[in-house]
Formats: sequence, C-alpha cells, structure tokens
Amino acid sequence: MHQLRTGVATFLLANVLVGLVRIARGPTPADRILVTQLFGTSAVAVLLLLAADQGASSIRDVALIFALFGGVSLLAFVRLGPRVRRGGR
Amino acid sequence: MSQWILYAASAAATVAIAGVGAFVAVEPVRRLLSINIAYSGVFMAFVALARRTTSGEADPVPHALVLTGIVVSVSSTALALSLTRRLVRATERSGRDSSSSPDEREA
Amino acid sequence: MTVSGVFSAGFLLAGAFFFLAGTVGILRFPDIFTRLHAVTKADNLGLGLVTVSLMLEAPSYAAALDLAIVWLLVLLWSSVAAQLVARDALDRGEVPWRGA
Amino acid sequence: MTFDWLLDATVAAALPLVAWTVARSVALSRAIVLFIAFGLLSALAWTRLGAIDVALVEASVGAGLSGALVMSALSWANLDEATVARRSVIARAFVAAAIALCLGAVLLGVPDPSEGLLGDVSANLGDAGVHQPITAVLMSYRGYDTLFELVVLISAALTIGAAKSARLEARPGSDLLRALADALLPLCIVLSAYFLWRGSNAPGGAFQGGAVLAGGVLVSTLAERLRRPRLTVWWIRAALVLGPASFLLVGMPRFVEGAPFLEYGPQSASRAIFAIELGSLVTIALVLASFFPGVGPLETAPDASSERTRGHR
Repeated sequence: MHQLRTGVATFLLANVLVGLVRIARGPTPADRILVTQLFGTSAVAVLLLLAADQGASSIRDVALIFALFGGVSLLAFVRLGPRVRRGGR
Repeated sequence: MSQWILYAASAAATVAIAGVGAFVAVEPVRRLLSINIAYSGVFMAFVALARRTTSGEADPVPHALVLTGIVVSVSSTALALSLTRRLVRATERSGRDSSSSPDEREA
Repeated sequence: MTVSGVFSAGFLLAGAFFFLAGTVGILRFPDIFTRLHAVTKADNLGLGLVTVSLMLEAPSYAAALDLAIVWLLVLLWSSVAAQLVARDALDRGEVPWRGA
Repeated sequence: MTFDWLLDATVAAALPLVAWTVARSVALSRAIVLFIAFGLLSALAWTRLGAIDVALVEASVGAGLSGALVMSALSWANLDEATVARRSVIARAFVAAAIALCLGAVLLGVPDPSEGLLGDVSANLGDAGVHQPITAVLMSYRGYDTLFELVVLISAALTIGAAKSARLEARPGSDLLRALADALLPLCIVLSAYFLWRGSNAPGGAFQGGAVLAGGVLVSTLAERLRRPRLTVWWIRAALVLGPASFLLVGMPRFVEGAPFLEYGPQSASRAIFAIELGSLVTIALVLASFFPGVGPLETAPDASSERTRGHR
C-alpha cells in the first residue's frame, strides 16, 4: 500500500510539472494564475498520501494549511491584478 | 544514493541558478523572485545536512534556524517590495516630468 | 489484501485518473472558461476520490474527519476561485469559446 | 524503496528547473506563478526531509502571504516586456554551473553520518519543559536568537509602515468574497490556537500559529472585511511588542536572582515557554499581517503633489 500511495504521489507531482507548460504558454496572466489551483489541489493530494504512512500524521496538518490558503494568490490576483482591458480574442 | 545527497545537490544547483538569475535580472520584482528562490536553496542545504543522522530523526537545530529564516526572508521580501513600489512610482513620475524613459537607469 | 484495501486502491487509481484528466484539460482546452472547469472540477473530483481512498484506511475516525475537512476546504476555495476567475475574464472582455 | 527514491528525485530535479524558468521568464506573471510553484515544491521537499515544522511555515507563508505579496506586484510593477528581452544564455549557464559545482563540492564534502547537535538537544530535553525539540531550540536553547529575530520582524514592519505606501486599488468586492472570508477567519483563529497548543509536543508553535492567523487576516483584508492593521494605533503598537516583551518579562526574574538571562528554571520552564510563545504568536501574526498593503477603493488624492509632500514630511 505504501508503494502504491507513493507511486500515485509521484504521478501527481509529474502531473503538476506537465501543467507548468500552461504557465509558459499563457497567453493572459489569468490563464497562468489558474494553474495555481492545480498546484494547490495536487499538493494537498500528495501530502495526504504521504501522511497516510505510519507515524507521519502530522503531514496532514501541512495539507490542511495548503487547503486553507490554496486560493490566496488567485484571490490577490483577481482583486489587484493588472487593470489592462484587452479586446475579445 | 542517500536522500540528503539528492537534496543537497539540488540545493547547490538552485542557489547557483537563482543567484545568477538575481544578478542578471534587469527588473526589480524579477530580481526579488530570484533572490527568494536562492534563499530557499540555502534553507534546503541546511535541512538536507540535518538529515545526515544515523537514527531516523533529523537534527532539530538547523530546522529551527530555517524556520526563523523563512519568516525573516518573507519580511525582507515585503520590505523590498514596498520600497520597489515607491521606486517605480518615483521613476514613473520623473519620467513624466522630463520625458526620459523610466527604465534607462535600471538597465 | 483486505476488502477495504482493494476498494482503497481502486479509489486511489480512479482519483489519479481524474487528476490526469484535469491536466489534459488545462493543456488542451481552447479558452480560459473551459480550462477553468478542468482545474476546479476534475481535480476536485480526483482529490475527493483520493480522500475517500485514504478515509477507508484511516487509523481513526478523527483522522478520517480531518481528511474530510481538508477536502471541503479545497472545494470551498475551488468554487470561489471558479467564480472569481470567470467574472474577471468576462470583465476583461474575453469571449467564451463557442465551438471550432 | 523504488517509488520513494523516484519521488525524491523528481522533487530534487524540479527545484533547480523551476528556478531556471523563473530566471528566464519574460512575462512577469509567468515568473510569479512559477515562483509560487517553487514554494509548493519546496514545501514537499521539507516534508520529504522530515522537517514538518518548516513545511508548516512554508505552506502558510509561502502559499498564502508571499504568493499574495508578489501577486500584488502585478498591479504596479513595470510590465513592459521589452526591457527584459532575452540575452545570451551560454555565459550565464556556464557561471551558474561553475558555482553549482563549487557549492556541491563543499556540501557533499562534509562528513557523512553526522549527528550534529541532535544528541545535545535530546539529552537536555527533560529540562526544557517541552517535548518537541524544535520548540525547545527556538524558545529555550536559542532564546536570544528568537528574541532578536522578533525585533528584526518588528523593525521590518515599522519600516514598511514608514514607507507609507498608498492603498492598492481593488475592484469592487462581492458577497461571495465576504462570505468566504467570514468562513475562513474563524477557522484560522482556531487552527492558530491549535498549532500553538500542539507546539510543545508535535510540529507547531508560535511561528506556525502566527503565520496561519496572519493568513486569515490577509484573506479578510483582500475581501475588505478587515482593514490592514494600523501600526499608529497605540494598542496595536503595544500588541506588536508583546513577543519581545514576554521574553524580557519571563527572563527577568531568574536573571535578577543571578541565573543567566533567559534561563527559565526546570520547574517553571513549561509555563514560561507557553507565555513566550503566546506573546510571540501575537507579534508574528501582526507583523506578517501588516506586510500586505492596504486594499480598497482608490484613495481620494493619490496624485503626485500630495504624495510628494507626504514623502518629505
């Protein structure tokens, strides 16, 4: 079970790294900031998987904090981001 | 290969890359981002070295140092950002006054 | 392997599949409105399945409750984030994709 | 063994890679989001290395506060991408590789199995009053260090206050945001108390609790439910120095009796550390919360003339 969980955690991490391609492509800042949601959700999943091991339950607190603040940077962007109006594409 | 060696090598590469990035950056916010990543690299070296113990438990002293280090690094970032914000305003204003490009001094 | 272990592994793999689907979506979908759904829906379902998988094997009820709270928090943020990003994009004048 | 190694290798390889892409980013938004990704990867690295305390702080400070801080830079930074046009990369890569090799040689040249100070810390844990070694190091063994760190934090907060940044202009808030903030702030308060309480036995403590509380205040600030803490109000100033003050007050009685400064004595150590942690939590939360510039509708007279006179006063 430990191997399966760690394997899935590795897979989710690889998934995030592939998702970084969207940050490179953009095209608008909002497209890039959207990827932070992917980070947050995947990080929570990876941490929960690592926390399932014997004696590692305090890792769950790290996952809890990630869940608590996962959207803060997105919130900051939406509230304060660049105000340039772009025409429809 | 033991775990700490992996992360210590990663820390060395991160500090080098981010350090060079901080030196060559031409725009202050980007420079700050690179400096922050270099900080993280240094912290990583500390935490990796704390892991050399024979028992499973890590050395708590570097952990405590890194803990305070993270909080100090975020304060320095916040301070630098607030000063940069004033700098950007000031250069924008003088740019408007003397019609010179605000970025000439930067580059 | 126990029965709950088999179910747990099944849920785990299903969860991993939805994470993959979310990433494919964010890379392949044509505009921000569609990509929004990939990130805030598929990934959340994936996390939910992973959570269920871990809850089946959780050592105590408290640990299982903890897992549920984490998932609910992520759901809360995702639903708000989806609204915020979509409104922001509409305000900036982005036009939703209507098919190729 | 196999997947554990693969996970570590992926994290270790991704960190320098993301550092590289941040340095090479032309669009500022790209650099910022990649920077946030770096914070997440380093939190995973701390977890893998068994530094749960560090991961807790990184998760709340890195994902919450730092992310929001650098994101707010998008609203005022110079977004002219022509000024950061790419230049030759080979020389830089060469310099970076040379530095990395030197650093790597030093880091990997240290004696391998090394206990560090683990033995000393564990041997004296009985007298420290707490069971969590990191809390003991922070609040007892290296009390001076933490005391003056709090002073550094306060001076950073005061300097930022002295810079008198104008509020950041925000779009009109919505009921959705207010509901979100109202749901999260009580949860953050509870969790902050939980981490403080947990700190004597398990990963947690004043830094983690303070960072979580500051994160809750940050969300409420962004939703315009709370105003940024104003450091000019007297009681906020008093709360700001609560951390160093509690260090001094708790350290003083034994000092007067002739013991070294900040020595708490084995009987009262547990209570002493709790009092210091409570004071430090307030200071840390307040300092971190005051880092984020105020948010709200544009102020009435943000034009150049009034800004300048205020700056010179």
